Amino acid sequence: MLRVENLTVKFPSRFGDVTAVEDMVMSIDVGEIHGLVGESGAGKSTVGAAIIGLLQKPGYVADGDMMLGDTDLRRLDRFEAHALRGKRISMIFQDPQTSLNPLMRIEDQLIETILAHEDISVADARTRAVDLLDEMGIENAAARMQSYPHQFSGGMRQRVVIALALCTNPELIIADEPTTALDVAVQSQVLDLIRRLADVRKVGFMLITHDIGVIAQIADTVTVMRHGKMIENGPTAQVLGQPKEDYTKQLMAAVPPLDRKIARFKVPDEDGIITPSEARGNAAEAWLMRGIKEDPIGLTLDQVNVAFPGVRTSLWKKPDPYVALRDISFDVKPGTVVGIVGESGSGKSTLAKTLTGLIKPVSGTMTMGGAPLPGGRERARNHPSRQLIQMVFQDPFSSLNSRHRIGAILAEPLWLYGLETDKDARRKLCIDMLSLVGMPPEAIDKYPHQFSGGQRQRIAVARALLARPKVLICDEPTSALDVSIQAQLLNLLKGLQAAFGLTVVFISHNLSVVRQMADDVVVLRNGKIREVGASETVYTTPTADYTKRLLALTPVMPAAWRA
Amino acid sequence: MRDFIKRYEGLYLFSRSPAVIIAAIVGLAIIIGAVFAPWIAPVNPYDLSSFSLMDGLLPPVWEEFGTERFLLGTDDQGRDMISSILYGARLSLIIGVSAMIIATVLGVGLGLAAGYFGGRFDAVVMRIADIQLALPAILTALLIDGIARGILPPEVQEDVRVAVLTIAIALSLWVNFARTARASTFVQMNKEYVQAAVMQGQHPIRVMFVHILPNILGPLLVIMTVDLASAILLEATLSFLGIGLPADSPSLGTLIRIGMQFLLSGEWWILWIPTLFLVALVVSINVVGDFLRDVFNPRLR
Amino acid sequence: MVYFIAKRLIQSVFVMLAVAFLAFSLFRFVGDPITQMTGVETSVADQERLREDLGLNDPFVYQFARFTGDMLQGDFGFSYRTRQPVAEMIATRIPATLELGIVALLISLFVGIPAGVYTALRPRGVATQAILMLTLVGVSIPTFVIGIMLIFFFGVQLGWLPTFGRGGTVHLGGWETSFLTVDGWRALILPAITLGVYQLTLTMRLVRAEMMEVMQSDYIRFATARGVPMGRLYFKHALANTMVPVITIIGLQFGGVIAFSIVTESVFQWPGMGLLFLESIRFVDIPVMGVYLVVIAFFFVLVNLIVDLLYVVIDPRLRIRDVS
Amino acid sequence: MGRTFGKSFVLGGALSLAAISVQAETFNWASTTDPQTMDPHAVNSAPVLSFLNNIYEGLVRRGKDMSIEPSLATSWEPLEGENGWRFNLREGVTFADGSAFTAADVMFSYERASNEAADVRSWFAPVTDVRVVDDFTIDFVTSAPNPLFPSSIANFMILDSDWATANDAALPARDAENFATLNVNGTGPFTVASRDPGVKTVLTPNASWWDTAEHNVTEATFTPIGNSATGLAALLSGDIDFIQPIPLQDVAQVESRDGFSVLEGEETRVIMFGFGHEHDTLLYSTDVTDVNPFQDPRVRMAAGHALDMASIDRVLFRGKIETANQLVPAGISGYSDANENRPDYDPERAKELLAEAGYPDGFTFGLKCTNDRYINDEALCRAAASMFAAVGLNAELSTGPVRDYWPQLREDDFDMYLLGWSPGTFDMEHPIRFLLHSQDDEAKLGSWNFGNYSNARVDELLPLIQQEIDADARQAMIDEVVQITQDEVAYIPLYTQPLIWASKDNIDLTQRADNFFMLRWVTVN
Repeated sequence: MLRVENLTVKFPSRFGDVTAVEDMVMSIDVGEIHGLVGESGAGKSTVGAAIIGLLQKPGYVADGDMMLGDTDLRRLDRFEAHALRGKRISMIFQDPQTSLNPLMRIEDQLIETILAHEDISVADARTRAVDLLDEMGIENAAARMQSYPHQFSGGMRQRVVIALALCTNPELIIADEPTTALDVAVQSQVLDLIRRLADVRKVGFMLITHDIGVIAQIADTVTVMRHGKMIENGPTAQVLGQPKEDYTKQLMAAVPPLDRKIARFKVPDEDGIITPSEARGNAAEAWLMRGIKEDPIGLTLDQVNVAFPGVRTSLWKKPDPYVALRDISFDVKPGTVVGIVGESGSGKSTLAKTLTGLIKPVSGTMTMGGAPLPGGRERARNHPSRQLIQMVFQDPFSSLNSRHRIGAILAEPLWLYGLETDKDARRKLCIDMLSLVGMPPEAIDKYPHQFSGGQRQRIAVARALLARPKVLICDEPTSALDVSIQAQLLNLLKGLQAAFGLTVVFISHNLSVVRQMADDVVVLRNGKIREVGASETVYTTPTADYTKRLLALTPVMPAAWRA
Repeated sequence: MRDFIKRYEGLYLFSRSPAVIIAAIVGLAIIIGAVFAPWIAPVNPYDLSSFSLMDGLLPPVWEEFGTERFLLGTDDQGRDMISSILYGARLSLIIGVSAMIIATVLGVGLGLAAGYFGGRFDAVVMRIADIQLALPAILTALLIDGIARGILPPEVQEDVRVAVLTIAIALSLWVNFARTARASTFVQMNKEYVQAAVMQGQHPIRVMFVHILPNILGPLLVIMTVDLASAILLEATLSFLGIGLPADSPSLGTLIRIGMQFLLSGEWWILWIPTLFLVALVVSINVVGDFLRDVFNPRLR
Repeated sequence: MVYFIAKRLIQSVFVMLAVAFLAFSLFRFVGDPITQMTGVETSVADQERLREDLGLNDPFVYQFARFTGDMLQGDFGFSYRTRQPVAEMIATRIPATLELGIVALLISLFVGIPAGVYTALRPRGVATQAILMLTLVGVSIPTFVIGIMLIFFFGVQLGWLPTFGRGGTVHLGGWETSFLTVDGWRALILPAITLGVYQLTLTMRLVRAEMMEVMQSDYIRFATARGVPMGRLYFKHALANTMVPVITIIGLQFGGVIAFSIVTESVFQWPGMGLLFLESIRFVDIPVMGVYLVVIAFFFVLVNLIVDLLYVVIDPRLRIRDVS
Repeated sequence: MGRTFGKSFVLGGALSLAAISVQAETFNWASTTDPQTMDPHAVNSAPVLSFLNNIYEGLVRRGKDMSIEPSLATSWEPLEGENGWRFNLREGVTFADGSAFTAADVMFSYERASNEAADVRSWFAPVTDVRVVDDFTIDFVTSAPNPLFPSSIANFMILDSDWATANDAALPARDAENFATLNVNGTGPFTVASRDPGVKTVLTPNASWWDTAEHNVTEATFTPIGNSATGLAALLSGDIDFIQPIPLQDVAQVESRDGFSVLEGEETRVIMFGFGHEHDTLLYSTDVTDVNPFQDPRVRMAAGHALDMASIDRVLFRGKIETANQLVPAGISGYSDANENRPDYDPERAKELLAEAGYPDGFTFGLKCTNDRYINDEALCRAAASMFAAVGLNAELSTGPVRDYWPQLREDDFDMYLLGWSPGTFDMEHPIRFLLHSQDDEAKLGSWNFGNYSNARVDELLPLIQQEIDADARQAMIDEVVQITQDEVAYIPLYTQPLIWASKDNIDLTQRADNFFMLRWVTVN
């Protein structure tokens, strides 16, 4: 149905044209789900945008053919193209939170779309809309349809989005990371829905995602992309099962498995990442040893509760607080890694902030190595824990001050905690630390924006280590990274943890990743602990149903495919 | 990546927008002329002995009766227009720039703190801002001016005129900065690099000024240019309302006010040449401001 | 939402009081009203007695208490210059200023918003660049110069429009309006334009900026991907979403418009509050000045209250609680 | 039915024709300030008195040439045997509301105007007693012989006692308003049809006016227009028929357009520089701080010689001013023809004088000026300052609005200052009383003699002048005063302020030297 031949998309820039997609070839049949997989910057989304004709200015299709049935998409003028959108091709965006007009009722948005393409009465349009929402699994759609987007939960919203994309019965739907913003539970529901639509309604899907698990689960055929080029394509089982290309193999190797813990990922040296040079690495290593190796330190949380003031709605009565964490109690044994898993809103990050003293618990006690650990503002700026507990954040793009040089960022903890008073010594130490995390020494004089996400995350780790911490808190350190980069970072963290006997609290929504890191696991949901235990037991014989469900729903690849 | 590109992209875009280039040149020319007025200007218009009533109302050189001695003619005092304008532009800029700077320091300081500490402090600052907003620019200026007249002994009033105007204008501008700084600070507060700094136990002052401030400069810079323009205009307006600078040390605004008397009398140059300069100055500042806005907000391109 | 409004109200009162205080402190300083109230031949002794009569010799705090106290009871005092009750003087002037301000505002909206949308949708068009440049020049010329230029072009040279005043007005109850007579409208045009230019530019640029932002947003791209007709896309979807910030600024500015009408009114001899205020300054008519400031503050507060209500109307997220 | 309709229609037609034949002569005029009250006794300021002179009348009034002529009093003569005047009142005069005018009203008005609440009470300072002789005769008794008294009360306007008391306006409004601040009931040629303070005031002829009307105005509308450019625009666009005043520099423009004409005249106001005679040191000097050079007549004279009035006239005033040599212009009664010479422009002489006085290279001092009180006042001072500078008198010029000018002068906060003076009584005695006699608060003398110029002989002469009946003897004394003050350069008289009005060609009106605009002399052609 859709045939794309040597499609080439270019973006003019002041450095001349940048080729975003080159000689792309693919085809999608009726009712086929075609996965388009690749790491960030691979040009997946650009392909989708080119097909539906929504390339961001000033990008343009430089070459190639795009045929939808017998319509040549490149020959259409502005108006024909617009008329075709929705009618025959439609699109689903990543974030359901932002893809609906917040000021319009769902009903209006649906009806408006239907009427835009079909000459039927409003009443008919409404009935169709209702049926559609039913089909999407929204109870008493007729009533719910009157609501505004903000009145739906994320999953529901994505269903509405899909309904909107479907309401005009398009032949092809381009789904750009449709489940990335969703929790596993919702994700699997949405994936099922897509599968069903493909089978029942015979809609063709182009499923753009970076998550190989998702592809493996529902894609019939798959195209692997890198740097705007097609690496290989074909039936999913064949491409992912017996990959021909090295890149595909590496990709598969980097995917963390859910069902077992692997010591080290097999990853190629990413460009820019150097293997720690003995001299330098050791220097920093020795410096760290002096501070850390002896007596690692543990954490204990006892009956910790965290609540935020709710939104005030009356002059008189105080709003009921919103409880973020309820009766949290667990131990982090010295020198071990505790993984904390949970869906969004489970309170993972709140927990991290509480430990680091950004948030004050309303009740409960925290201790570090037996000594009480005050929370929030009560923790003095010069409290020892300020130094001993360091954190690695989720977003590598915002965790480093983009206006400061790497050198300044790294040196900050050194002088702040008076660990190294001499300026030159600080600089040298920073350079060594960089090489320890696998970064070249030149990096020290550059600005964060000159590095990739993975590199920044390494720098963030270096910054944390330079405080000579005993406890390292990692809040979703890899969730913004591509799998291969994620693999590298996980390797790094494992290495450092082993080397310096760091106590690590590793927070992630991704069970597979946590399994690779954690000795013990804490499963959070809605601010409550559902299950605690050694990760082996929790992963193999979960007791809480919630844990069971999570494990069941996480998309996995057939064991057979593993390289 | 983002602001690295931006820096060079700024230059790149600049090189490709003739309007901005022209504006920049014109603006710079006037500013330089103003700054070096004492060396450039033919005579010093503040020195009463330097001009004579005899030369009064001479037209620009290209008109009939115009002389090379006064290229742009003279006013009713026999004062050389070029000199008056250069010195006038100088005063206008001094007032505009210093008002803008005061407003920036005050507004950004309060805004940052409000955004950083939030809570009560924030509430208080914002209420003060409300009050300020409820007293629009002109009224604030009139108020300050009135108070100054009242509390200062007459003999010093002339000398502090500039200061009074500056403060009055600054007060009417700071809210802009405060609100923007506050809003951007709120955004930055959720950025992880700020949390990291706080978590490490760095001093609030350091977090505010070393970490946050550099990251919110963009929008502030835009406001600075826009407000510089409006400060200069406001000064002109106040002069029109008769609470500007005295006529013997005229700003551009005062010159225009004086010129208004000659609107119909045929001595057009006394009104229109200073007006032309003022407009040229303000337009070029605004154009540059616009340009910066686009640079700092790529989405507007 | 009730709470929302209630909170705003409380803040408003607070603002009003603060302004009243500022207004009053102004009283103390602007100059000596007595010399303005009396003729050349009046003896110093008589002046002193008058000063005593007016209570100008009382201590500051006492005077302020009296001022606010009276004001709260609706007694705004008497003008030093005309001896009239200030409340009445201001009241008769309010319609002129309000009508001027509102028309100026409407002009700025009805020209500014479409212009903003257009320039946002055709960012590189020649017309866009022209409009942007023109408006930029517009805001760079001092208001009073614009006013005089308009007067002399349309009033004197062409003789199309009156040069000053409100022209024909009609009394509706206590409200004197220009809206009901042709003369009234003709007299209104020039001042309204003069006053509106700045506002217009502001609105246009704001709408433009917001529009461009919104056009990048996911829901617009999604709507485009669904083939929602362009017209609806631009106005129903995009424009609606730009309105929240736009009305905020307009709200904040309206106070400014009212105040800036001082200049316009003095140029067009427009019998509004601004003109009264200027006269009062000239004659050090302290009570009038003070009340004027308070009234301005009141309008500011009022407009912003209205703006808050508009939010609620426009944005369902404020109207209906999240029930997911 | 049809018929009657027809008839009435015809009738209506006839009426409308008639209406057209007696054309309504509406007249719109503008001036810079609105009369702040309609109460003739509440405020003693030119805008108010000028305006109210169209509505109220005094016992005497001034003619087109400023001469005193009978008004509500048909005649007046000095009292026998005591000091004062008897006024014989005009009979058959009624106020606008129809009530008759009698001596009781004059008595009432006198009490009202001389009350503490009135701003005009100073007019009656010399009055010790007022007696109603009969309904149409009233005596004003004065402390001393007072030849000028009749002319000094030309602006003392008569209210209807019943009307005022009935509307409890028995006293002028001080802090709160009263009925008389907005409403009128005069005997004059016009009465107020509607008034919107600060916006517009509509006058209509008083049908029952006793005098024969020269004007043909059936409705006159007054609008204050503060901004001179706007005012001129209003005239040129035909929105108004007449405006007073217009800026000097616009005269050419107005004359150049056909359909408009300019009336130029001399006001009685003399603009002058005054000195801080009584200061022992200069307040604003940077170099001479131990003495006050202006106490030396030679220095004051030098200042006089430094001023090039010809250039000032040509450039600043477009040749429209008459230089002044004494504190009143020629033509005012008591003007001293014997002393018509003023210090001529002679920079060299000025430098010599300064050298003689011991300031060969001059000194700095402070010069105070208004910027919104007199025509071109600010420009004048800047010009003067640069001329002073040319001879070494370096003026530290500071200009400001009149609102805080008088207080500064009262606090003696000046070295030299600008002042304009218009003799309220149109007699030389007026400036002598206010400007030349040394300050004396009890006797309310020299109250505007800010620099406190003091000369025993002048002080001695003033009462004599006030009381002297014989014209020649009186003039002799005045001449002496002028002589003295000129020699001592008590002030530097500069020029008499020009009066410049503009109107449409089809308007005939009379410009009076006191800058009062009298509707009763307006004819619209």
